[in-house]
Amino acid sequence: MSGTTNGNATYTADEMMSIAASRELRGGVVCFVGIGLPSEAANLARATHAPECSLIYESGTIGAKPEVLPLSIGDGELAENADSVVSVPEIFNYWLQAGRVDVGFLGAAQIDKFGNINTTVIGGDYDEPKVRLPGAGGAPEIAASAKEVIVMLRQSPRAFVEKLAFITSVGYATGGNSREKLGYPGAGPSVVITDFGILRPDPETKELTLVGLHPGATVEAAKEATGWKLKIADDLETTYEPEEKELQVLRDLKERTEAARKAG
Amino acid sequence: MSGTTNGNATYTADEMMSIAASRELRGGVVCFVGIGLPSEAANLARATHAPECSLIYESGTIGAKPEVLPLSIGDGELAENADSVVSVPEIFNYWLQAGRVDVGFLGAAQIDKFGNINTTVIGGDYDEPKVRLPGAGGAPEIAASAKEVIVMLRQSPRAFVEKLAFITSVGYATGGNSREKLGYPGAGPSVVITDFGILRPDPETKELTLVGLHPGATVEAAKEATGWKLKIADDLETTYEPEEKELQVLRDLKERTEAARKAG
Amino acid sequence: MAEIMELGEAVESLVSDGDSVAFEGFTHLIPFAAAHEVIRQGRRDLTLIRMTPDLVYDQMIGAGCASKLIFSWGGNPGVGSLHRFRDAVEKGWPESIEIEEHSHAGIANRYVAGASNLPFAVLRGYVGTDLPKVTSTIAPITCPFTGEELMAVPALEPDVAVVHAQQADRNGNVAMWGITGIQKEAVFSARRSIVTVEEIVDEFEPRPFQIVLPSISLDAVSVVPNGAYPSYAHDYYPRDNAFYEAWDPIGRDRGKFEVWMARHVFGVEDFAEHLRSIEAEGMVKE
Amino acid sequence: MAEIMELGEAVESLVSDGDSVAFEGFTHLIPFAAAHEVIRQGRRDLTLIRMTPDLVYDQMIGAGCASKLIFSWGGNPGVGSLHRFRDAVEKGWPESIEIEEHSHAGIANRYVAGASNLPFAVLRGYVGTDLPKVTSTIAPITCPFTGEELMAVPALEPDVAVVHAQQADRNGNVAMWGITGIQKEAVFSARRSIVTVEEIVDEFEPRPFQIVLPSISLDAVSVVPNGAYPSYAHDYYPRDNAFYEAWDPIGRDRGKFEVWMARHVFGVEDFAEHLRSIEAEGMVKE
Repeated sequence: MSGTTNGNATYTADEMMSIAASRELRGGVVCFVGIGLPSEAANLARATHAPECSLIYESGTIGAKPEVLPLSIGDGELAENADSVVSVPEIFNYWLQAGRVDVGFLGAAQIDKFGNINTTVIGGDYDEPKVRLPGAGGAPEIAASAKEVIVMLRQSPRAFVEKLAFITSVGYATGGNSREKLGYPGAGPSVVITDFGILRPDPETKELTLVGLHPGATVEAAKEATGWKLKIADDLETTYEPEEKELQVLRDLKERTEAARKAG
Repeated sequence: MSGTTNGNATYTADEMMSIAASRELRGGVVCFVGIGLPSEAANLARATHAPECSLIYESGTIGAKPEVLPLSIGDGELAENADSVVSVPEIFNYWLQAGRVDVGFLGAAQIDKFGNINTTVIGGDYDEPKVRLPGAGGAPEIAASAKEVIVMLRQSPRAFVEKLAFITSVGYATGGNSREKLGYPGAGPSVVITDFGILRPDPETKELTLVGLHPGATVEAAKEATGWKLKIADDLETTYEPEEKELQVLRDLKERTEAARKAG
Repeated sequence: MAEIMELGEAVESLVSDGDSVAFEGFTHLIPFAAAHEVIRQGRRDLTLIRMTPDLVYDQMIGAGCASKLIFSWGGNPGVGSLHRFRDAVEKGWPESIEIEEHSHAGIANRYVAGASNLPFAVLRGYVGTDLPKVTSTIAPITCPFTGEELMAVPALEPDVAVVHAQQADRNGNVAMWGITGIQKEAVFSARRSIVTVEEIVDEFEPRPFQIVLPSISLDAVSVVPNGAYPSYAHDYYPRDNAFYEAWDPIGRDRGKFEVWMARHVFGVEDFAEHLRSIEAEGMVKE
Repeated sequence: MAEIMELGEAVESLVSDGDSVAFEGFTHLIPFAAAHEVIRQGRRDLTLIRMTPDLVYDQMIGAGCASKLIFSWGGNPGVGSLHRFRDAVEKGWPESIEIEEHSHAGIANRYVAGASNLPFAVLRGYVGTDLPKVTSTIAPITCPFTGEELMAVPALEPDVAVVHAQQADRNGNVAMWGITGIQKEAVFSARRSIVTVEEIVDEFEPRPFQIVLPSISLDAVSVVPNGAYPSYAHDYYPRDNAFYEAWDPIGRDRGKFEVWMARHVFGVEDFAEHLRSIEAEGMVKE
């Protein structure tokens, strides 16, 4: 997806994706944030409509208030103005597993139609993979224990696949009520935000269904970018275009981040 | 037992007991200290021949250096100059259970011939006891996991009993190699210090045997103060009398403690 | 997210008859003020949980708030017995009380399991002692990797945890330092929590071994100066050892206890008045 | 009790061929200096353990120190892949490396079990993922009280833990603050430990969220200023993001990697010389 124009400004599909994802974060929630796109969207939410949301990074920072986007889950920026900094076991046991996280915000390398995620290997088999990805990190337990999960990734046939090479983190397992049978406390992925639009699980089958299109995106293009036969909601909506303030805050944040990255 | 005189000064049997116990603590050891008599002896050791020993109290203070004797395991005095203060789970899991404690220093209400300890109930049965004691506290795991255990208590037929009303903390269980079968990491009580003398386990049977008498005490009196038929070592030794410095340091410590207790 | 509110309101809305409640504090920062408020509001049938029940549980048990006690060491530290506790256990006065007894390590790990949303914790202990004979919440468990046998204890998940701390900030984050014992685990294991604090500050200064309970982990924060008296608050006030000694003859006698409670707990509006009331009778050290 | 000694001596006496070694640090305080010393001393057949293996393990794996890696997330944070790690896993260069892969929560709890001298830890996780299919150190366990089924993971008990911290005092107590990750558990789970520090101070100042590793829990403390470079030391120096980016093309190419290692790691005496050496080629940010 490339850029689009609204009344005020041109914006890119990536910007639309981050803004759409940030809108999913309600004020006051406790959000466990993955690095990269999720961190961008969560901090955009904090700087716009959800200043009260509390960001947790797996390095142990609670109530992190970064001025620039962290490059890693352990940047000093995260500890600087945090409400608390605790050990890694404490974050995973006393916070995540304990059910204190309202929203888990994840990225992914691959996702399937039931919102299961792969961040381990692609191609070949596990012992001799074509591509060795970084691995699980905090994702499996975020997917298991956060009350709900928001996933962000760019839509393409390589990323949205019929069958994952490896299930690193569980979404709705094989669909229907199969996740419930696994006994996880969290409800699973409530939404997947892409550069094309917004997917939500069907209430019954739990299959990810396109419920919203970003301005300029088409159903046909979204279908082509999906490795399975993508279901489309009857009442497909169109995402509100980025507001001027959203765009400005996002761009400021990215500029500050780039400047800090070069400087320090 | 009442007082006795040496060349320099009169001292009480309790003073002799504390001094004898303090001498058991070698320099440089990590010592997990119970409140009361053990704390008195451990701090006497630290103030005399073992300044390098590291005192741990179950409230979480590591390397505590109290100027006055704490009344409880959680006195502020213990945190003031400690090397570190950690949580209670950390003290029990990362320190005691992990095998980082060389010496556990315990008091007791009752002890049997195999060094098992009762601090729970006396008389009647558990549900309707004659005397309800404070309970286990940290003692069972100190007895289980400290590399060795030193026990201090005044000798009397009510305290040194043939059969405990309740086994709160395990010494040598039923003697012989029965402790080993329980799988505990620590070796068990290496010595019991009383106001009469010093008892150590027989290397084979593990039965506590009188190996030392304090000056002025007699074998007969010690036997009478014991609720089982007390074994006496062939080479029974006599405890060295308190040195002037030991007495002086002990009395200073107790005076400072009393003054602090009244003041604050 | 913690709401900053009056202690009376916090107890009213968060503690109910029949609840399991953990008032924690390891000699330091014992939440006396909150316990008095619970006594005054007449809560009944509570399951009291605490590693080291001391005077404050003696008072609650003697006042008839409790039907069960889960604990690991019950005494008046440095003084002797808890006579109200013993009277309830030994003679069933004012009513009989069920006890569930563990070691410190056992209770500590039960809180850790509760804080971690696990149904049980594992430890090396209890084997060969009489505790498993009298306490049903101890069970063997086998390591699936080594075959070793250890002991398991079930998670503690109190309905309410109550602790006292030195400071809160205006957002309801709480800072505590000195000996912080098991307080974090008690709060994290509980469904609801009340924290009383000495004062509210604009910003926390760094202190040695300070812990912070983030506002989002708490329900109510109430300001009660001297709220841990007669225990101590590190850097605020020392322990009043004289009070602990003075308690012994009061706690020893049912009549004296009832008179004292009527005058100094039931007969006052709040903890500030309690302190003035005992001070007037020479019980508070200058 | 920690002995304060030269890093070369600490590695010489405490790290042997075939050891399992955990160099921990969660982006912050990564012990680069100690890892370089291990590389320089030519250790082989190590089992490397780390939640977040990054550049420093890329260097060790590429240099042929490791026969096994136990980990939960391996990447160049903010940049991309670890090419030496991938080359070993995907193509067996310079030798094939066995991997044992967990989630962060799994490894964290394995360290906690090791630090607690327990054979295993319990957590809610792994169910429904493919990790149990490829990782044998995950097994179901049943709660003896509720009958619930959970997952167990075996304790990690490294032969050696290596971490970097800001300060030690003259007795060898170590202070660390900012993000302290899993370092305490790594040190406590290990049989032996080496801590490198930025400096030795007379007394620690209180810092927010500071932890102290008491001297009696450590074996060797070595002073290595900038010893965590190119990662950062909170309140000492920032992360050199440019280095992480510059590493990508070096790590991507076997030849470039070997030249770089020969020049900047094998070809220098110590970490101070390493820093001068890369600075001379414009790789250290001012």
